[in-house]
Amino acid sequence: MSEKLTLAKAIGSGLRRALEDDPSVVLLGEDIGKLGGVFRVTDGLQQRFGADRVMDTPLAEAGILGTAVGLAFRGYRPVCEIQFDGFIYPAFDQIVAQVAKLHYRTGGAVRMPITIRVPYGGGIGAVEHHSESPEAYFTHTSGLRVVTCSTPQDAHSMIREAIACDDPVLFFEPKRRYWTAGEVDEEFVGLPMERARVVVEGSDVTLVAYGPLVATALDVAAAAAEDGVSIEVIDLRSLSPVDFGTVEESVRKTGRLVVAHEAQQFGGLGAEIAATVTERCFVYLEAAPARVTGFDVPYPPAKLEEHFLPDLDRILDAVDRVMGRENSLTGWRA
Amino acid sequence: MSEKLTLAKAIGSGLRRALEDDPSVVLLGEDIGKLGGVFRVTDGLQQRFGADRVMDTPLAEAGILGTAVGLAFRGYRPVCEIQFDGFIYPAFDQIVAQVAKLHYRTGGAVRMPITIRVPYGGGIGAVEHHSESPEAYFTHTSGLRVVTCSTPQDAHSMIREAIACDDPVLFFEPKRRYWTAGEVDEEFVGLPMERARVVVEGSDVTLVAYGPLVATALDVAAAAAEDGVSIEVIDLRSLSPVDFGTVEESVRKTGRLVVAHEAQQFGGLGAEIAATVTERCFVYLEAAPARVTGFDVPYPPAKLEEHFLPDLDRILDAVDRVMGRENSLTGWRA
Amino acid sequence: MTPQGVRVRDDTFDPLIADVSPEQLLQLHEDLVVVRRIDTEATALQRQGELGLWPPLLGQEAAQVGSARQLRSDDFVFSSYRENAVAYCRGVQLEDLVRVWRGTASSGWNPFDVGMATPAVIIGAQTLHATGYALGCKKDGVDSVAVAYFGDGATSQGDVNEAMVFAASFQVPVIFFCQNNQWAISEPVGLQARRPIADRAPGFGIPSIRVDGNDLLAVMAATRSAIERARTGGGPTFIEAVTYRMGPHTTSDDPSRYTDPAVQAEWAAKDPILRFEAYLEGLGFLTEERRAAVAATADDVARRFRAGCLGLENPEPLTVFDHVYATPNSWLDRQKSQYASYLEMYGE
Amino acid sequence: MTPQGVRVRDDTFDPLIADVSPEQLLQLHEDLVVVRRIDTEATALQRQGELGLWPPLLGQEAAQVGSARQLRSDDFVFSSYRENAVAYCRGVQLEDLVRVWRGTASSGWNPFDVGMATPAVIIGAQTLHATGYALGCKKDGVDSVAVAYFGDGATSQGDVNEAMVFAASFQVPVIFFCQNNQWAISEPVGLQARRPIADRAPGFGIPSIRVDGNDLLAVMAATRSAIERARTGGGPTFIEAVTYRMGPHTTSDDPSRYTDPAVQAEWAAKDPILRFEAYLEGLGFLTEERRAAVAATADDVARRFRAGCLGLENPEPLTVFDHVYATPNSWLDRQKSQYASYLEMYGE
Ligand SMILES: Cc1ncc(C[n+]2csc(CCOP(=O)(O)OP(=O)(O)O)c2C)c(N)n1
Ligand SMILES: Cc1ncc(C[n+]2csc(CCOP(=O)(O)OP(=O)(O)O)c2C)c(N)n1
Ligand SMILES: [Mg+2]
Ligand SMILES: [Mg+2]
Repeated sequence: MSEKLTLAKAIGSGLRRALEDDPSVVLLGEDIGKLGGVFRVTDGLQQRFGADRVMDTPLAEAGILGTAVGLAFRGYRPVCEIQFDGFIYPAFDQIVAQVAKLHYRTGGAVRMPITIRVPYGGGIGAVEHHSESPEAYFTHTSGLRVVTCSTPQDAHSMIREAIACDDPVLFFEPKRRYWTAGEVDEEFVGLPMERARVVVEGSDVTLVAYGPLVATALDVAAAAAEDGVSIEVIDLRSLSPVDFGTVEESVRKTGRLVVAHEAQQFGGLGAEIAATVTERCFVYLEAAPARVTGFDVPYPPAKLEEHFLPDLDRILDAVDRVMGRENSLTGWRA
Repeated sequence: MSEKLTLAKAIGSGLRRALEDDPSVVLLGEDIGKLGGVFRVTDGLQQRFGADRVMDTPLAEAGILGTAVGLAFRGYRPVCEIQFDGFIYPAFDQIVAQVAKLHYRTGGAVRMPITIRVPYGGGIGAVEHHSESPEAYFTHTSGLRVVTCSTPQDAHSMIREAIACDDPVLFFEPKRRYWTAGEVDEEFVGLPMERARVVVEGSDVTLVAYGPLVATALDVAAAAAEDGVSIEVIDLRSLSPVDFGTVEESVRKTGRLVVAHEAQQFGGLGAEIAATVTERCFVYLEAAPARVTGFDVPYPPAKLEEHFLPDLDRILDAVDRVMGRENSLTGWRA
Repeated sequence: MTPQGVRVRDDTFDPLIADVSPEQLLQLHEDLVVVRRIDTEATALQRQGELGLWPPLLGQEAAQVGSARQLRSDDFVFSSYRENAVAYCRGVQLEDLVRVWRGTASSGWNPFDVGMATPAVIIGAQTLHATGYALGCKKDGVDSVAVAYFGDGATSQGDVNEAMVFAASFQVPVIFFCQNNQWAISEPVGLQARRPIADRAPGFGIPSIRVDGNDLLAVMAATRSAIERARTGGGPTFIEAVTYRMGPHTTSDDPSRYTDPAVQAEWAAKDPILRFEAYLEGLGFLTEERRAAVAATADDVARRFRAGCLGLENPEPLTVFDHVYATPNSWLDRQKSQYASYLEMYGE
Repeated sequence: MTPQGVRVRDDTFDPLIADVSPEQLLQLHEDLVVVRRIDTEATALQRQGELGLWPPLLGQEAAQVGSARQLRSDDFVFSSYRENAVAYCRGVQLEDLVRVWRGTASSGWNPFDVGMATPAVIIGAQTLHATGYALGCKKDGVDSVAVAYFGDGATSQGDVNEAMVFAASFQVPVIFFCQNNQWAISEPVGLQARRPIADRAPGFGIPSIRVDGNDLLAVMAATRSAIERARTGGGPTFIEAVTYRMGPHTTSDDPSRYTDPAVQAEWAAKDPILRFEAYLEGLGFLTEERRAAVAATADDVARRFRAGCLGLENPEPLTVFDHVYATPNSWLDRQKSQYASYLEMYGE
């Protein structure tokens, strides 16, 4: 029943199932047909389902999303691929002013079951605009759902759930984990898309991560354990809404929170998580929540990305901070 | 020397001064010429400086911003008007991927002294897309500066400072305060654009607001004073960077923070302020910082906007919350 | 048709409207008069503080009625804010025309009830929606068409040009109906385009027609030819209806700042209703009785329109949270529940 | 010029290049050979892991050299990522061509040193920048021109169409130079446009030229005519240079998935360099010695190019914070200082 797949192929198989299960599902994007997408996620799908259901579009992202809106009006469930994170901005107006708002605007009459697939994040040595983490623009936009995944099984299950969802969903694919392999069972019914997952249990610090940094968070937990610190790792999965129930329960237990993401810090999702957890768990907190994020600079050239990206050491340093141990800010003066 | 002006006219006079003082300043926008803009902010400027310096453009926001980038390459200081907040999204790519990044991308060789004027916020009974508060999209974007104003004097001084700044600046104009009148002295040298202002001193609660809600915050302080609560009101002015020095100093004194903005809550600027203040002032906090914001819904139709917008009562309710007094959440169960 | 209401022969377009009967002509005349009356009434309602805003269509009645009346109920319209005559022709209820402008709702009607989407305020965005809808029609193998209405100013937007790219590439049954009313708020069309707007589409591989938008019959003929092409698999068509915005951009606008009275007068002489009436009179169809009956109908519509408008109820506070999502959302549900408790405490 | 290198008479364009001397022709030939050599070397460097990525221009040498060599140093180029031959012609240093692809910097060169902006990766965005720059030239009263380079795929983007709207409206001295290399990654040009791309511009009020992009002299002539118009206040011109991407989209691409070997072979026969060499040989200009000298030059350039590439230094860690703002920024300065303390603690 289950099969070992890379995360990329697990999304591909999820798309295949969605196309099989529902004739109203159509795929739109640049180079998703014959080429199978620049990451080959849609490999073989056009051959199998025809150019009518897996459509190469002209090179224009607003065009792709705007066309998807019209298709949704006509009862379709479009799945749009944005080739790389940094190319989503030309479609920004169609996403935030149209896709996100049409259900509200029409008093619930018109549904926008549009899935927007976005390979995102850095760490692959790419050139500019190919390593961005723009999720906070969309989590701040009412009317959208935003999810991401960190394992092949989630990738498969969640893309299907996203497509089946009657709301628009931004589906962020952690591109540097595309080649991570794992067991995928097409029939497996796991956590609903909106729910966060406690990946490792722990008692000292709650470490919240998502997408590409979940793997890093697991390394952190292992390293900290050797150091006598017990970390509970939460894979957020849904970025909007955030499953605060799960996060709160953990923080009430640990009293300490570290949030990690690749996106820039100022106004990133980490701020919302820290703020909300502080609001709801204030009396339980032993220390201020700490954030480990990309710096507030444009994504840098490849030879500098190791400095931009949160890694094991930087997260451990934040763990030390919330634990009140010596850390890089101990002696630091503003 | 000083003159009583509305906030809108104070911006207009700031634009006039900028055009007078620097021949490289040009104004671009829809209907800014003969019409003087839909809010008449640029009234009379085309007549005075010619259609060459105050240019009506074709109806395309990406076009306006992209053209401004080219003008900046050629040494100009373009000031772009976006007619209403909700019309900035078609220009999003040019703003976040080009304007914000070009200085970084070119290793500092090319400056982008572009000012983007955006009438923003609700409370004027307008139709859809005419009442948005999109500042968080831009404060999360590295490379941009974001400011707003709440008084005619600031409006005048800050627009001039924004135009003179060598970085790109989003200049958010609180449109429902356009008709607020106040003294404006063209020669007055006040706080630098990046600095927040303590508008009212107080000892119990720090209330941070900006743009249209500063006036509301002053009402809150007055009402709370009658109730025996002393509120320190901070007008943030700069939204990126935030003058945390001023905010921290206040919170260290009061131990309590309330942040108010019209923008939606999830991932709004309030989250960043709450998170950063918590990080830096944790031991001083008597209560978790509270946020009073627009709800996480698209901006609603006019007859519902009073419910969407934070007002005196909702902010007072949050003050009660951080003061540990009875408030609307006292009996509430999730 | 000349401004004096004399028909000019046209061998291409005449056959397309040869079947229009006198009754139909009179019905169209009634439409023109009624939509103008609605428009005037709405402006009055705005002046009286009953509407927040209104975008008058004065002068564009023939372009809107002439095109919209050619559509079937299974066709779908994606319009901008000024197409209130189109909405009327699609069967939108009178009070539904003003919900948005009174601020009681973000949408006046259920799009599926009338085959017309909630008007788009973001200029040009709807042209892509029409293209996508038409793509859906093509996939479904039906002969319904999608129509995008937009203005001359909109043609400068990237979205509108991308819509033409997609429509041409996919060869979908969409009609781009541009009302060139000479203005985008205060900007004359010459600022947007140095060539006639209809010249733009052929370069994208889309046939175009430039038609006198104040000539009801010409608009009908042009629309019918485009519909015919779309229904029979011929792909998109672009129509430029040359007309004139005789009123302000909206009730908030002050056109005296930028218009030339002489030009206004010129266009007043080309009023689409007067012209159509002259034509009908020339044919002897438009009697005094008919005129009186139409006027009475228009008055009646205006009365019901006003009453409907004034009768619109304000939405309940908590509905501010409704329909953001089609499925439950934990974050928003909590926010709603907290606001409910707030309203309870403060006694609203 | 035919693919066999035989010149075809053209009364419009011939006079525009009548003054080109044999020495100039030979210099252009050297350019073609050198830029191809750089391109091949870069591909090799990528294969050897020295570059992260490289977008080959194989097949587009004539389009790029033929156009770029007509510009003055006070003109300004806004290009996409594939215009490395243009950059070479503008005087970009060899190692500067690969800083971006090696990942040591976001920009290879200072745009003001060579009159060429940092290439844009967001498809089409640069066409608006060129338009704005040209507007600045017009304001300044100089006769410099701006040139936007972009591909066939880019023509579908809203930005490119808006650039045409603005350029036409403001009548600025910009040249839209589209290299139609038949592909946008795996998508054939027919998906973007059903008509020749050059047909698009006239509808915007912009004269256009469709030129054989593999014919160096034809490209030169077309570019010169556009420059002439721009310098003399005649406004924008659109040039479609019809060429072919003979290699992969980038070194990451696998064109075997979507290209037809027969078509590839057809275009190989139209190789712009072979053709130009045949022409020069027909004139007796291209001797064996000259060929050998050019080959030696190319080898030398390649050697220096490789050495320059390998010699590029990695940036210092803290430079990740530099040049985000032109003026001090309290938030970022603090972040930098904290990271400095972090690096210190962990001994980097
Ligand atoms: C993206 C966007 N930019 C600006 C506006 C503000 N605006 C509203 S109507 C209008 C003019 C539209 O002109 P046109 O397309 O000719 O339509 P008309 O009003 O003449 O019917 C403008 C600039 C908007 N609604 N959307
Ligand atoms: C806005 C945007 N969308 C998508 C991409 C991904 N992408 C890079 S190159 C390319 C094809 C470009 O084709 P064309 O314009 O013909 O130029 P060519 O590569 O042929 O030189 C695409 C889709 C991008 N860089 N920018
Ligand atoms: Mg118009
Ligand atoms: Mg190409």
